[in-house]
Amino acid sequence: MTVTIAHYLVLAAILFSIAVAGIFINRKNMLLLLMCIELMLLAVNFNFIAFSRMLGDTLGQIFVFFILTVAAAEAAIGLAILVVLFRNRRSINVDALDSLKG
Amino acid sequence: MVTTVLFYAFAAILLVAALGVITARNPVHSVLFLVFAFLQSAVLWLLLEAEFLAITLVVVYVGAVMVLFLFVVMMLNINVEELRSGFTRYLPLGIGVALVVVIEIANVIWFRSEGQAFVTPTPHAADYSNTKELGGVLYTEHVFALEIAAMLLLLAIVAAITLTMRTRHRPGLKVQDVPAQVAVRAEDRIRVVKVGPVKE
Amino acid sequence: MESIYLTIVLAPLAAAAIAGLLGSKIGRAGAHSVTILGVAISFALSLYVLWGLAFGDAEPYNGNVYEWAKIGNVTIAVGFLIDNLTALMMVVVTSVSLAVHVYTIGYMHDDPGYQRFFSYISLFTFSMLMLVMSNNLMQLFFGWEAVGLVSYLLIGFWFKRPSAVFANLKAFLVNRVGDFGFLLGIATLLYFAGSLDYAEIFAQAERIQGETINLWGATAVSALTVACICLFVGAMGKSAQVPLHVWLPDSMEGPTPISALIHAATMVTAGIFMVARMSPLFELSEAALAFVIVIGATTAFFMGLLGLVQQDIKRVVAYSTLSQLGYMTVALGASAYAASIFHLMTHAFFKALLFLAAGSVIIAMHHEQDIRKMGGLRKYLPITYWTFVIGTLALIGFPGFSGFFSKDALIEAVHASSLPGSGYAYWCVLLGVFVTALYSFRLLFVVFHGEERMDHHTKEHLHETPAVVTGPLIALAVPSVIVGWLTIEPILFGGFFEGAIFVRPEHDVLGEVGAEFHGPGAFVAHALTHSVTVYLAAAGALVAWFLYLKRPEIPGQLLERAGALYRLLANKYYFDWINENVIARATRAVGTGLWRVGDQLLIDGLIVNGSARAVGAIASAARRVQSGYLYHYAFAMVIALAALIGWFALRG
Amino acid sequence: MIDYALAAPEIFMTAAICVVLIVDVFLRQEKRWITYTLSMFALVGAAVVSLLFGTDSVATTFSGSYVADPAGNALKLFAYVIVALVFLYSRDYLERNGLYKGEFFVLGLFGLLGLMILVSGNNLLVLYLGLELQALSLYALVAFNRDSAAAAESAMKYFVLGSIASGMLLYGISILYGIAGTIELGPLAAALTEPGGLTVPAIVGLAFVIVGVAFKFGAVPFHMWIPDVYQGAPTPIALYVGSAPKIAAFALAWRVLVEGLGPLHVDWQGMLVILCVLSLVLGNFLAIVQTNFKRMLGYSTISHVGFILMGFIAGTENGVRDAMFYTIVYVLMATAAFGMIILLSRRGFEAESLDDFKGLNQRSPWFAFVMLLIMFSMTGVPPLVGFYAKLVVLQSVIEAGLVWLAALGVVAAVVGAFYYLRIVWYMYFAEAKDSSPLVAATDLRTAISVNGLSLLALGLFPGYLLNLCASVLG
Repeated sequence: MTVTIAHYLVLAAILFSIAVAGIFINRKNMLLLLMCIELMLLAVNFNFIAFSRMLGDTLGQIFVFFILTVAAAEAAIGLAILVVLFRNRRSINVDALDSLKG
Repeated sequence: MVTTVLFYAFAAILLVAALGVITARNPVHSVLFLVFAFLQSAVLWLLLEAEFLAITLVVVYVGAVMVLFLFVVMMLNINVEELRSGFTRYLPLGIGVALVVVIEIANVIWFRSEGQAFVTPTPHAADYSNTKELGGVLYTEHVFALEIAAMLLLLAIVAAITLTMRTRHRPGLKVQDVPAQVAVRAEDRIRVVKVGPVKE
Repeated sequence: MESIYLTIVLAPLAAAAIAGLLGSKIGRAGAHSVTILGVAISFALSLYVLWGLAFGDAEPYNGNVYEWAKIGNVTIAVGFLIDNLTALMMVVVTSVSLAVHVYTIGYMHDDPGYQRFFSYISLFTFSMLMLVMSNNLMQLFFGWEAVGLVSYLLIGFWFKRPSAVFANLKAFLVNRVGDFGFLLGIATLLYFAGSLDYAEIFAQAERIQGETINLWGATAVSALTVACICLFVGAMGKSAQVPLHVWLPDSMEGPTPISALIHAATMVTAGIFMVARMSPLFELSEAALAFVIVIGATTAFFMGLLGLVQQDIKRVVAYSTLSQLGYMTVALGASAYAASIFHLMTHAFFKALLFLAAGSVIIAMHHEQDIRKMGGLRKYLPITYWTFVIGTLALIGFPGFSGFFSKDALIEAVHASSLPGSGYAYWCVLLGVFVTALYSFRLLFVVFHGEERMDHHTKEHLHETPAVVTGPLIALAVPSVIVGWLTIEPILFGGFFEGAIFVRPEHDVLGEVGAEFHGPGAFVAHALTHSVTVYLAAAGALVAWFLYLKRPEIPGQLLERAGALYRLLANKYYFDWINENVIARATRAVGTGLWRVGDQLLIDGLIVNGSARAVGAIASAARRVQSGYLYHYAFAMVIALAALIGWFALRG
Repeated sequence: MIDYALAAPEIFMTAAICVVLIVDVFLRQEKRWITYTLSMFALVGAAVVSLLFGTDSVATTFSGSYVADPAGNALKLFAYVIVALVFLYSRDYLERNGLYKGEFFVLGLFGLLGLMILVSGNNLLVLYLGLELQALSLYALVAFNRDSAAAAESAMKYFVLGSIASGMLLYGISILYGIAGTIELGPLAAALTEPGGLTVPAIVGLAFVIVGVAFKFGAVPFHMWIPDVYQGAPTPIALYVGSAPKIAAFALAWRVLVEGLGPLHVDWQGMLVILCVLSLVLGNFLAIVQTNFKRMLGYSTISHVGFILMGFIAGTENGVRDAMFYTIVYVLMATAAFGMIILLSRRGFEAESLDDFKGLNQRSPWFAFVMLLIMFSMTGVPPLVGFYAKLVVLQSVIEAGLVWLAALGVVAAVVGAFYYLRIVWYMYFAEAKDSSPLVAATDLRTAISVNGLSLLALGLFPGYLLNLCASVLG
């Protein structure tokens, strides 16, 4: 049994779901949310690279190249916001983040 | 056959690592699991003949972004005890929803796509250079996107500095005054003193 | 001519803008001068327009002034349709408005919101003119909403009173119900006629009658009937017909000039005007006419009954307004549109007069409105008293007064009608005459005659109100007396509304009445010899005299014999108690029962408060979803995604 | 051959951002007005460039990744005006609250650049990058007041949810790429007309893309960030978040759904109907129970988004035009409404509670009147332009045969009347909590007045704007 593109796609789907699940089973650590987002983008990258291989063109890989760039920028800003939040609240507990609601 | 074994092996490790990310109690462990997941991915990408990206992932991601994560984890020095506990109560719900999404997508990929849709083409020849090909289109076809990416990185720099650089300090503390620094002129720094002849 | 019409509309608007936005700069005198000037210009020009149409050789005008928008092939425009009907309404609106403007100088003298008030009533005049002068449904709707808005603003004018706040909310909500029907009616017409323009819709009326709409499965109903009933639901809201009348009595929380202008003379007649304007449509649907006549008759009689139990001077007049609006509606339903408009006109004058006179009493009594604390005011307020008497006589239909002509012609017309429901309507309006006289004279006697029941302090300061107050009273008293005599012949029987109002020959009840008409003098004589209405009114007045002046001790004796049930009522004051025993118990049960069950329980409780509570319940449930927790937010997104995929990708 | 002239506005804006950024470094706090003026000049300059280089026809460049068309040009010009208004309204407030920093303007211009790229993007990669450029600058802006815990909280929520949404959008894009083999909009539509038996995966991809679009709009159930961000962020930033990005959301939906995924119209119509209904219902009901004006505006946005979606649901040429019209009108109204909050705020005091509008008529009849215009326009009272906007979108769904949706829209508008008119009621019928006169700079007063009156003017002459929308969409 050979490995097809479909295998990679399912792998990416599982990875994506793990990332999504990670976001809402974790109720304490804000940092973990940022990591889950990284994981989610990794799943997307898998999709692109697999399709790129399937179609035999470089477009998908170029896309991944840019996603990596964006993800880095996103991580920088996300961590900066996290630092601001920590300075204001002395905590990065997700459960404590509920002053705005209703 | 070798690739099949490699795929399953690395895919399994990747998933374990990913699960490790979301279940580890200690944030440092989570980051390390994430690094591990990225390394597995890099190998799998090699199997997909995306060599350049595989290397980039290791060099840029693991080398820079993950270090940034680790840096923040260490800097905030969060009490691990406080973050303990909590998620097991919601685990069934999380697994349930994640399973629904996986089943939906997998169902589409396996059964709703007329079987042979997602085929794997023949491998490239040995002299194929992934880097060369990417480089060829990156600066021609996708130059507009590349320029936007440049602006994005500039934005990230500006934003990160805006949000985290503190300018207010305790009185008496020596701080940098950027406008004063950049507006400085030579005469502020150097005083030309006329020195008379030295008496012997 | 177009520029004249535009001036008529825009003069009050400009005045309202100046008084409202620059109020603090131009001061009190500036505010009332500019608004009075604006309305006076409109009034003079309206008279000129009416004169030209009635006596000159001016032709009716129908044209668009500005094309606002075009959607598909439907044009939304600002345009004027000026014919005799419109011109008459314009004169009524501007003349009453002018009188109210002058009167307000006195009534609102000490109020801190002086400029704001003038701005509002001028804005109201503008909106009302837009409504009556429109040549299309969209502009009509705009005017309709605008007058509603100003009414809403004015009912709550004294917003520091919680009751005023409640009243304006109630008015707003009840009118929304009516407006929803109105909008549905407009939409139905737009759908079937493909146009909003009156002329174009009327041209297709016959065809629309043939179209059907399926309601409740297979029951096909004529589209025209549906449209007409929907439009009339709108009229029921605005013209306060049962069961959408509940806001009007409460609207008396607004300042009295507003009660006179908006809630008696003009805005509440917008519904009547609209139905008359739509006569080419209503004429083709007997079902709609029957609906109109039954609603009108119910309002006319039963709302009059409620007037008997009220203790607030303005509320008595308000219930009388409801009853009179019912009369107008009955006439509409009987196809006697001209009689309805005629009554609308005379009523505008004498009801404005009654309200302003009541306001004069309220000023003199230092803003006391409870009639149990009045009495014997005749000698302190002679001008107010005599104008009030004139208004009352006009209201009950004393022979020769304006109300007599309009009401008698109206009752005759209903009598002549053979539409379904007209028999019921005839009895309602006939008995209504007795009730009207009874509550009118009760009010007159209790307020102006008999024992003086006010406290010492008030009594010492009692004196006639200033000229700005009594002036408008006298000005309105004149038309209240003579306008009927002068205009009955041309308006009802002279084909004044020819071309503006359409009546099918088989519905032409006024034609039948007109066959026996030989001048106003003969009309009076005929009524005295051939009709019971005058005697019914006289009987009502006599009963009132007997109970409230001649033998005011009767209630005390009756009280002793009454059971435990009525002792509670005795705690209030004895007027309620007399009403209880003089008017049969059943009547009272119907009267207050209607008020209690219909108004308070059903409409206030269930519809108004009930829907508000339902909204609150849904909202607070939805609020819990917005918990503030990030993982809930993310969870909602993922669930929605899974649902979208599941529903759209996997169901096939 | 790359035709740089077509992308002149973006090139100009990029250069302008760099200039503003560098000049700002040399300025002391008291000279900050230079940054403000320069930013304004950048906007004026961009407008001039857009007008000079604007085309009447559709042309692509950068190997098909950039498209210049009249509609894009019009949206950009409108965005300049809105961002200029945002800067103008904000200056006073920022100065008063110690937030007057060059970064505000730089980040604002970055967001605008993202919007411009998004408007002109012709392939999914450029659209994604434009979206991220704008989103990242917005995240940073929301957290801009570093000493506010609420701002940091809302920024964090916005960031996490936004990243999830963009991750989902990307996942969808990857599937579409895999099926069609292209990411350019035109060829994508062509490929999807005959997806070679991959219709079902295409719909899965579409569902993911819809999440991204709906999040950008703030349609239920992807709306959760809106009220929290509107409430938590400083008012000028809530103003920014609540205005210009709606243009971006419209552009994203228009480019991706209409131009790129047109062949899947039936499916995205169905999905949008669900989002539309939920937005109308939930947005309105939740707005009623709010006491914070900014939060209420957040929910009201959600219900307006329901109306914008109606235009897309119709899917016809007129439908897109109506959605564009509604978007423009809504952005004007939202800008004015937030401007009023800034006008009422003072040093250290945010006039964000509904109570702060009590008795406004006594304090300033003119601004009470302006606010009345804004609220009436949002309610949809004729002859204000908000009424007309509702009318055209309702018309377009009726034409699409969805009469029940139009009826729901009408009911939603009636429910909406409750909370908008409550403000009017407070202004005119309630006792002022503090009766101090309004203190605000003349330019702020003038701009808000013009902004408010424009709603009336556009309402009296709606044909011009509507025809403009129709003609630029071609």
